[in-house]
Amino acid sequence: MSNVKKFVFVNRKAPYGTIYALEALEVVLITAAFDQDVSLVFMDDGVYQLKRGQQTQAIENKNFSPVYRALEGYDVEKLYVEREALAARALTEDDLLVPVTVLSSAELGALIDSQDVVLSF
Amino acid sequence: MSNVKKFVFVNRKAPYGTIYALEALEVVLITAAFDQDVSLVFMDDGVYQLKRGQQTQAIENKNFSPVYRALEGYDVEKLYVEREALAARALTEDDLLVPVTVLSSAELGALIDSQDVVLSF
Amino acid sequence: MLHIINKSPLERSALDSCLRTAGGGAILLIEDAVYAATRGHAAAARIEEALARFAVYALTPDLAARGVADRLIDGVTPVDYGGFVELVAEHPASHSWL
Amino acid sequence: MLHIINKSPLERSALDSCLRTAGGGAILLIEDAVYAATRGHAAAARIEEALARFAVYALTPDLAARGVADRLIDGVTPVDYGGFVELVAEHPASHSWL
Amino acid sequence: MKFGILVNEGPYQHQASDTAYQFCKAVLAKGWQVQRVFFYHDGVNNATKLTEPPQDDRNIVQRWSRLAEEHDIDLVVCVAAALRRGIREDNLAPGFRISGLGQLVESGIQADRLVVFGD
Amino acid sequence: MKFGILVNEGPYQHQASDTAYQFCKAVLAKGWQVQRVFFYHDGVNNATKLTEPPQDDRNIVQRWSRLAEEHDIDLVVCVAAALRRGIREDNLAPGFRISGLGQLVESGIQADRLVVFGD
Repeated sequence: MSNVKKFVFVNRKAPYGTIYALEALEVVLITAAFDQDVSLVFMDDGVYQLKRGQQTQAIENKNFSPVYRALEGYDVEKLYVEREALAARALTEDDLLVPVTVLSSAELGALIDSQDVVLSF
Repeated sequence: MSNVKKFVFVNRKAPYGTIYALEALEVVLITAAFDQDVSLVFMDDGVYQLKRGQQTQAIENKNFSPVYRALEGYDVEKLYVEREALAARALTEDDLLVPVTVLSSAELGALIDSQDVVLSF
Repeated sequence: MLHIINKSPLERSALDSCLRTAGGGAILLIEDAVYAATRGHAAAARIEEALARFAVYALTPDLAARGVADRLIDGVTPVDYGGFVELVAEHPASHSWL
Repeated sequence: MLHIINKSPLERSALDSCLRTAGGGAILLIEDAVYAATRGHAAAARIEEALARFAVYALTPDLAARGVADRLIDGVTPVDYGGFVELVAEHPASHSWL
Repeated sequence: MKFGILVNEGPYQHQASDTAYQFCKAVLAKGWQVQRVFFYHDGVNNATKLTEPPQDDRNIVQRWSRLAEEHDIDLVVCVAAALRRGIREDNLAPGFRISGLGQLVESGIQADRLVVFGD
Repeated sequence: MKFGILVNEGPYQHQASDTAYQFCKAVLAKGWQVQRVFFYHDGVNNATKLTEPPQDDRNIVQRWSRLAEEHDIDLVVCVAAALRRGIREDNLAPGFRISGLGQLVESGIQADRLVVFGD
């Protein structure tokens, strides 16, 4: 197990305005394939990545939000969402595509502190 | 004179962190060469473009701040700086490389409103 | 003047800079800026205040992509790309607050 | 944890997000973030408060490029690229707040 | 009515090029004219013919090329910005041409409206 | 001590690639090791051999190539991000190689520290 590290992916950007959310997911999947300990954090505008009901036909972009639902199949099950970020955007857990653990900003900070590798896009 | 339009360049970004300030200057020079009516607005972090004493050796980037001093030679003489932006950054006119007209946010807004073409980078 | 904002109001200062500077005209929210016009959002109050001075529009394709088309605050007019083009045509100039 | 911030505090939310979330450790200001640590800047008070919880550093080459090396607020330690590398080495992990 | 368009960011990384493209299509759908699309800053990266996006994603470069072909639209890449970023005649996609910043200023003068898309 | 580096933005538009380069030089100056530099997102644009910046400006791509040659540093460009943006073997500068995202994860596992540079 000496080759297992704790990777946390900190998602702070909205989807579609930039590609970071999509390309971050690609790294998450590969990291899981390497049997690493993977956590995802969604804070700031990153919580919008998990918003239900994304319909991208009119912007002619690919709707990649179903990939978050598929993460479980890759054993990526630790998804943490910032309570303050949801509140500032009038979102609740019911608005999200997938089950998540909601944490306070301070709890999220402590969680990130406990990781070996922090990737933020 | 029907081919003379009023172009305003709205500079809101700091130098060096991104290339926008430098490449905006290149457009300013060409627009002046086309004998258009050119104004430059510096607001938000854009006021830092005019800060005296930029020393770029250690980041190994080109110090392009002398170009602002050369603008007068291209008949680019209308430089407007936002008073509120200077204040928020503890800057005064003495900190700037070139003589400018300092305007309030509202005055700047009115000035931009009076232009034909607004280019913001 | 048509003010075009494409940045999230909680990530960047573009919307605030526009509201601080511009006296009036129209504001069109596109891309990540559309979140500003959603009910209950921390920036929604700024948009509601702005409605006194500006006509405010939001781009429907961007609202839909982000799953928030059903949350547009009252007073903000949804437009599609055709409406975007018309807004540009109706105003003598546009200012993209990048 | 070493928190690396590279965004202007008046343009982007990165510094505020870091300060809201992180309990302690070190903060290194680089690129456009160095303005936050200049005397009298609207964000300087936030940095001064942060000094109670964090060791705060600012990258000298970026301060010099921007002409503000002589304005660094008290309590913030200037470092060069070598110092940047040492900070990364001294902390078990780094978090770039992009 | 004639519209000039300025695109300041490359494909995929930011939505700017997508939005500019949809805007151009909507201009044409109204029977109006796209006088020119000028690519500046990283926007020049929209002009490389070497992109190969995943099958299930849009092909941004090809979309611009097709729009240019079908509607005879002038797609101009800034030479200085292009040299800095490795865009040359060799790797230029169909419908794009490389020229100077004067072409952008000309758009500002000749078009009825100039609209900027960027980050 | 071994450092892995991740670069998420292209040359010139953002300072990220410059800062990452200076960081690598400082690592080497201390006698430490740069285990790998991984280029992702628009960072892949650092790998094009076709850039030709103005004479009085730095040549970011060549600097990376030279660093790789002089210090035997592994410069890896993400294949998926590269295809999306038109970076291929044809236009790859010396010292760079194209490979998968697994190389980034490997950096995270094998390097003592992974440092991210972006926008």
